[in-house]
Amino acid sequence: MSAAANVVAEVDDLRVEVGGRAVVDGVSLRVRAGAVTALVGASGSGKTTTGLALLGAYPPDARVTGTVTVTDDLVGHVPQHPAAVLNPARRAGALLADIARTQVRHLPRRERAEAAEHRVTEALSRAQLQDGAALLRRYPHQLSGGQQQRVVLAQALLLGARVVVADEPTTGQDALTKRRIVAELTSVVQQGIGVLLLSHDLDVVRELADDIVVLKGGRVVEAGPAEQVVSAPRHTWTRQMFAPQEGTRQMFALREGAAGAGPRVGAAGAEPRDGAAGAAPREGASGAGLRTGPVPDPLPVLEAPVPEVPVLEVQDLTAHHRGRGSRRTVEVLRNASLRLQAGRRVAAVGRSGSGKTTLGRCLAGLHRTYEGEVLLDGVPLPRSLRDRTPAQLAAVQYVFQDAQASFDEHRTLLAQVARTAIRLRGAAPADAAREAGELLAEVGLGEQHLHSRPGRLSGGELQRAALARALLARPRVLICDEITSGLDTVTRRGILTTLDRHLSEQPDLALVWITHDLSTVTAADQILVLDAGNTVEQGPANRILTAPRHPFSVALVEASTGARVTVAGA
Amino acid sequence: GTGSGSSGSGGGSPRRGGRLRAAFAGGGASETLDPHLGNLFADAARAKALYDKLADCGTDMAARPRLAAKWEPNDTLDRWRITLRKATFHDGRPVTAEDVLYSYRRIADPKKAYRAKASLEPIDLAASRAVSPDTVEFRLKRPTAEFPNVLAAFGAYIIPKDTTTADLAKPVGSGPFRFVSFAPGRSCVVKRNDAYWDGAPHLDELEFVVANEESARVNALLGGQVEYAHELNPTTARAHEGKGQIEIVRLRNSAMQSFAMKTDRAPFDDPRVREAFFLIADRKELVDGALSGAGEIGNDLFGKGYEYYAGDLPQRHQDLDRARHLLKQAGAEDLRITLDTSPVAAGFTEAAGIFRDQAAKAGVTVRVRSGSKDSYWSDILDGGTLCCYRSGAMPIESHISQRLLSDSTTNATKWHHKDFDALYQQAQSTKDKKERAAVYGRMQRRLYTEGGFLVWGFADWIVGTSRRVHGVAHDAPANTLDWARFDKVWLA
Amino acid sequence: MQGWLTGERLKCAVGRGLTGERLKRAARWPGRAGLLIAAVPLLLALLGPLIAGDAGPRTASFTLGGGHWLGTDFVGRDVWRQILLGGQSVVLVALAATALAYAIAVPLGLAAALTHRAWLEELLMRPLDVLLAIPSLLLILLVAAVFSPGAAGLALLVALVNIPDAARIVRAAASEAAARPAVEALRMQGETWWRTAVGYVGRSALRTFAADAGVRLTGVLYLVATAAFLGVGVEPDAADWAVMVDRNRTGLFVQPWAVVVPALLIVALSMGGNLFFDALLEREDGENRKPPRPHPKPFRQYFRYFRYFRYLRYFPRHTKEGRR
Amino acid sequence: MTGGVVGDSVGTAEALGAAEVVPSRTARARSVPAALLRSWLARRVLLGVAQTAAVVLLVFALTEALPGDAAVALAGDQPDPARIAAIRTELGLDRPAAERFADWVLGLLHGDLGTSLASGRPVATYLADGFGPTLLLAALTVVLLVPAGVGLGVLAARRAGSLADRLVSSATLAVYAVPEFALGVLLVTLFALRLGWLPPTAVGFGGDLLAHPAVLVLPVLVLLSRPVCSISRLVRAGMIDALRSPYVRQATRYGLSTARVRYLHALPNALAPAAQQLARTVDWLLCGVIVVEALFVIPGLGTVLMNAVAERDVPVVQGLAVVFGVIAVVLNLGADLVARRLAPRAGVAA
Ligand SMILES: Nc1ncnc2c1ncn2[C@@H]1O[C@H](COP(=O)(O)OP(=O)(O)OP(=O)(O)O)[C@@H](O)[C@H]1O
Ligand SMILES: Nc1ncnc2c1ncn2[C@@H]1O[C@H](COP(=O)(O)OP(=O)(O)OP(=O)(O)O)[C@@H](O)[C@H]1O
Ligand SMILES: [Mg+2]
Ligand SMILES: [Mg+2]
Repeated sequence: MSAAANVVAEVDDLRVEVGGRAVVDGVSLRVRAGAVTALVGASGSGKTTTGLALLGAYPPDARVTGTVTVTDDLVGHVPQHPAAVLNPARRAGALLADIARTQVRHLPRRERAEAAEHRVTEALSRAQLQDGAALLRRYPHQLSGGQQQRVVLAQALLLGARVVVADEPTTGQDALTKRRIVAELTSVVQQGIGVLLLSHDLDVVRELADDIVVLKGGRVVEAGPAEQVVSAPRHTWTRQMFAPQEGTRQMFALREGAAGAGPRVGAAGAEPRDGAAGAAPREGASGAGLRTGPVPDPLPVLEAPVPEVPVLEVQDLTAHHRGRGSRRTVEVLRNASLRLQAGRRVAAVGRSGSGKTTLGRCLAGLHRTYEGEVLLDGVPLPRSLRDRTPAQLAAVQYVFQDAQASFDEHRTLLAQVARTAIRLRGAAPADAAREAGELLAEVGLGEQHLHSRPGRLSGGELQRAALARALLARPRVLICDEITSGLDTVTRRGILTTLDRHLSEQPDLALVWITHDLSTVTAADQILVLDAGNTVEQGPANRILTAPRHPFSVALVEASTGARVTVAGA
Repeated sequence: GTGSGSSGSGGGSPRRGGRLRAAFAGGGASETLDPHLGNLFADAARAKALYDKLADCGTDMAARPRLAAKWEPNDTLDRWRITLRKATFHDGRPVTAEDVLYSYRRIADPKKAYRAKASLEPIDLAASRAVSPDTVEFRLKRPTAEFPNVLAAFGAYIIPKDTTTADLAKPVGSGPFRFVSFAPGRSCVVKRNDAYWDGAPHLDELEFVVANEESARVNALLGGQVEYAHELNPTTARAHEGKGQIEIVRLRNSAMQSFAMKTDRAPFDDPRVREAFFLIADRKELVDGALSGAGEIGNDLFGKGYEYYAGDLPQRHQDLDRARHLLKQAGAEDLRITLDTSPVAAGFTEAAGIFRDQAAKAGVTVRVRSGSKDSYWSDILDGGTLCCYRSGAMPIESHISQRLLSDSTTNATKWHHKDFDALYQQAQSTKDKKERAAVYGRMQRRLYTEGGFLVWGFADWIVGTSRRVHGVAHDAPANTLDWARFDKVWLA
Repeated sequence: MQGWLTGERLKCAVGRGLTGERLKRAARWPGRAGLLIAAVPLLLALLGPLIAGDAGPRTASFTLGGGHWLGTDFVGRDVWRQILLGGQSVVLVALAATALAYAIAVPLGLAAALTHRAWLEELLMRPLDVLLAIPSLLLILLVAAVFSPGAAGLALLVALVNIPDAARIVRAAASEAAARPAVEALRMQGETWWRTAVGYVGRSALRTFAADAGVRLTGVLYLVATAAFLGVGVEPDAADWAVMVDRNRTGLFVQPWAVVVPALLIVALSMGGNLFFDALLEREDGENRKPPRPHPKPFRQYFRYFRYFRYLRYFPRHTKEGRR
Repeated sequence: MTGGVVGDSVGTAEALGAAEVVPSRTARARSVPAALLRSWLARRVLLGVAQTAAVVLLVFALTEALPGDAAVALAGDQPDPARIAAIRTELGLDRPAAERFADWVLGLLHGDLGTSLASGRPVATYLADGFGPTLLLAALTVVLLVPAGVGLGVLAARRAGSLADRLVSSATLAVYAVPEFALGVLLVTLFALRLGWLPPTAVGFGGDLLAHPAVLVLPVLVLLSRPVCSISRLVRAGMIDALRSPYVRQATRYGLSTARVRYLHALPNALAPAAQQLARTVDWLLCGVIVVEALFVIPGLGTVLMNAVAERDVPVVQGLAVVFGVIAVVLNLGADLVARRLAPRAGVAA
């Protein structure tokens, strides 16, 4: 087999120009059967645009030149925002079932239903949706972000297309699931399918990619076999991107980023304490309070008395989903408790679907059906954000996991972001716009983005805009739900720096950090490990990351660091 | 183009057989076959097919004997002896004097409100009696020269003795057709009564179907679904007249069209204002506009062409100058007045609009107020000052007695004049027809000069028939004997 | 792998750039056409009264000729003059009534869609359902009998009759958008109810609102005419296109112009207006339009359609035609 | 680099002593929506009873408020006050309205709808006679309307802004803007009188329309003329957005048949407003197609209502109000169910 005969998709000198700006400029790449071509690059560098070209989709009003060739009319696609391709009016499994139907037409009519169901089940398990069949009967909005992503992945796997464009297929997954997905993708590729992988997750890229194409500002800066690009990057940008992870594996990215940022650097202030180990508190920081749910936990539950009133306190939060007018419920979060002092950061980690988003939404007033209390400065917060005063709204801000869906598609970015300052802080429109512009610039959104509508921004750009929108409220509690999932390492570092700066400039800002990326949680004061709605472990970051006790935490940390961890206290 | 034509009575010799379907506007699901309850033309036509009255109105509104073979008054005109002709009900029983008295007593039942009750008011039914099986003697409460009009009253049908209301669901009458079936608001089927005293009908069967919408009746007629369509619009008539598809029959002088002024209240309590209004009306414009030309202009008197009509009075014309002058005299310049109208009858709203514009030229501001059609007649009886008014064909005497006497029940012009009442009594006590005619003439002259009815026209009643239909009378105003008389009709 | 061969053969350049201007141009003509179509009735409505002149004498109803180039109407007036006079009330009353209905129905429907309190929604919507169950004719009859409303009263009444209907459609169209995360984000920003409801949710359902309002406007026209006949609002012989259509219909076969011309004007108004707004909305969200050029698909895709031949030929069910 | 690395050491639910968590959650997840729906339904049904009562009360009040009563209407153009008084006494109209209403309600509780003032026949026979033709017409119309309206809407939306779209939109709008009456007359003139293909009216066929299907063609066409436009316009509006949505593009991309994509994946997102409109249309079809009934002489409920109102036949009007109230409640409930089903996220917002 010659190299050419292997090619299942080819992009040659693609140039996509929108409004006079070349979003993609002369990109060429090939996807070979049985191989993975990874397209990496900074957020906004044109990855998604290139990937979509393989599907024959271009931005509206775009001027397109170049050649795109695909050998098959079917191309699997795992988009960056999986929620967008799930039909809100149909159950999550609708498209899956239909795809399976088209594949069993050759069978006798009687056998079709069973065969189709079998195919769907298989695709689900390959996409790591264990509880698949039940999840498929739900509507998309009843799935967690990671579950949505896996449903879409299952579609692509079921389709059996010879070309698959996977745009950040693992961002919403926890380390454990991610590993399995990666393994699954490997086996898929081995069956002779060509995958175009667009990802920021360099671990995944490293593991999967046969070829790597590095984009910067819409241009290819480097391309070649994976080993070569990873081990001997020629372009500075590539080096920058791949370099820091070597050795540290990104574990202390936040701390490193913060080190250069401001005086109130993480190491001292955010040094986690291990209550169980009885280490002396440093510089009087009492850290975040710690309580665990009813899950058996050998750890002592409470720390020494806390002098200051926590800015946010969650007591025995049990959240469930329900419809209108009924008492029947589905519990998705059980007895979660946490205390958050000003200036502290607490991270919530756990399996996809374990209730992290639900926790964040309960705090933010976006999820009302829970038992327990959420106190802001000791005062209970109204359950629904509709009942919160502007001050309360401003105090607790939430950055949505699905940034794209959280923007009004009809208004420009700046106009939307600036409203936060106007409404919640009473800023004059002009001041608000200026401030919003500055903040957006700080997170890396330039003039050309400010006056665009959300549909014209890349996934990472939207995530950053969503962060800016929340920050503009000058919140006291900022809940960030996977806000770095769509960012390349460099941009991510920049964002963490920005956050750090805000934390230092606003001493009363506390952070709830929901993530799958354990490398970003090292600077947290406290980590909450969730599994299937239970808090299985809760404690200082350092301790949990280095000496997790619960088997689940152990597995999680192992999966994300790739190293075995000794189980403390076990 | 009426009168002559193939569908006239002269259309060859009658042929026996066939089934004729006749479309009428009906009363919907509430229709009944009780002949004494009927209000609508459909009711009247059905009742006429199944039953007989003692007398009925001729084309000139003079009473013609029907079940009554003859009538004879005493000298004082307050006791009338009626001799019945030999006729049988559909079940074979003869029509007797007892049946007549039973029917009239039923109509006059004080606890009920049958339509002809008011018309039978002159009869003292307690004192009236059956002289013999075929002779009835009616005692009247006062002299009534025009008593045969009473016998011809709308709804005064003769039913067999002891008929209960429940029995009326399966009617037994003496009419030209026997009952077959009835579905309220939809259809009623009757078949030939071979034993009919006036000669058996030519048709085998007759079906009355209900179609309230005029265009539906026309379409059914044009499409051959019915052979007779009652009550068509003048425009429809114009569209199809002489086109050869269907025959258009115009029943002249069927409906008096007028404005009724309440003479007992301002501004119409001043005869000069009434006269001014007579002079404001451009009758030709009203007939052309509101009746689409299908009618004749009126001369402020009821019953053009009927018996006793004062045809010698000069035709009134529009005279705005004089009208303005009269109004000024009466101190009614810049008069503002409300004209009540309603879609209750064809031409009402149109006439109101046209008259409003005519009055404006004389400096009178008319505001047209359109009222509910269901309660219109009762609303305008006492309320308002000026309203649209209409009347079907009836003898002039009936018009006067029902509408223009102090104790009339439907005195819409509030015409209360003792001397006028006296003239009426005088006419009723006058046995000699000529003398009586003279009295009617005096009464009508009075109404012409200062009455409350501004009679601007007489509308044609338009009937459409299939070209196969013959024997339809062309000159019988609606509600007269020959109108909707299906026993004389045949299909070619 | 033989796939590439196919790919090679069908290799096809995206080549020529397709720009937005061409799309805009394509979208422009129907918009213009819509405007042109609607312009005739609008101009007549606007300028008609100025050039109508004095009423001539009446002649017989439903006649042609005699100086009346569109004939006479049901009461013998000049049809052309009535048409000149008859647009204003149509446009004004119908527009006012529709606008009023929407002005009330939109906040109501949006409030019902946006609230999370079941009782509030029931409170807002269930009473309207009661109104819905009563035939509008009965309502109008009553008002005609009890009050004697003028044109303004009529607009109110007709709006009232339309509110429950419109509110339900607004609610149905908005309920999906009202539950989107974007609304949650707006609430999180402390955005005002109006901006959230009208600015976002309403904007998202704008196309549906426009479609409904456009059709409703025409319905309102004739409701006004029916009401006129029952004695509500305008006079039963008023110069009003819808009233003309209604009242002159008896003469349809004698003097068709008295019906046809006003009916055509109403058709033009409704059609033109709707087409114009269609085009406007089209242009408005030009950026959501389809991508400029579909991806050049391999020719093989058309083979798919061969499977339909199966049905013609009564092939056995299990012919080999699985996708792969 | 397979899943073996993390393999079995992951703390599964079992390991956490929460073995029941997963299965029980799913089991309940399935039953919860059904339970919710049931309670929502229960509430709506209860409210529906209240609404019907409100409709009846309101209609009673409205008919009472109308000028004139059955006696006046019966008296017609002979409004002799004495006669009207006599009729009033005979019909029992001289009793206070509240008393009459209470009597009627009492009867209703025993399943007795009362008797007509005008004819003395039971109201139930009025409803039964009128309902047959009405239901037949409505059913036929809806059966044709749904595919026609939806199909045209989808056709127009498919290439929004194209010639086909403009043609479909213009044609439906134009037909909509022609009054029903004129359209009916035109159709009758053309197809019945000129071409002679179809009977012009149903006169003489009584209630037995099904035996003469030809008479139903024109009425159904006229009945279709307006709703086709309103429904297709609403479907078009929703479909344009739905067809451009990423999820529909995904379905297309994944090789589903065009029809399946359009009707099963895009349409559900466009249907909620059209479903409301459809409910209104069915309501209209069942409660008052007066023009069509009159034009084609079909004695349905609309005619019964018109006559009953004209005759101020309060018991009949009230009987109809019960029917209309129930119809409206059921239809609204149906439309709301569809809307809930099509926008499942609605209602979970905080
Ligand atoms: N429809 C559009 N109109 C105008 N500009 C666009 C459009 N779509 C994307 N862009 C711009 O093109 C650039 C590349 O976008 P793209 O989505 O391809 O980036 P990306 O590499 O996928 O980024 P990310 O990693 O953040 O998802 C971005 O700067 C974005 O703002
Ligand atoms: N409306 C709903 N009804 C029923 N179950 C729901 C609903 N919404 C979410 N869930 C379930 O609740 C669980 C928790 O969801 P949540 O979004 O909090 O997960 P998560 O931890 O944020 O996951 P991810 O990392 O994938 O985003 C998931 O299993 C999800 O399927
Ligand atoms: Mg992207
Ligand atoms: Mg989540």
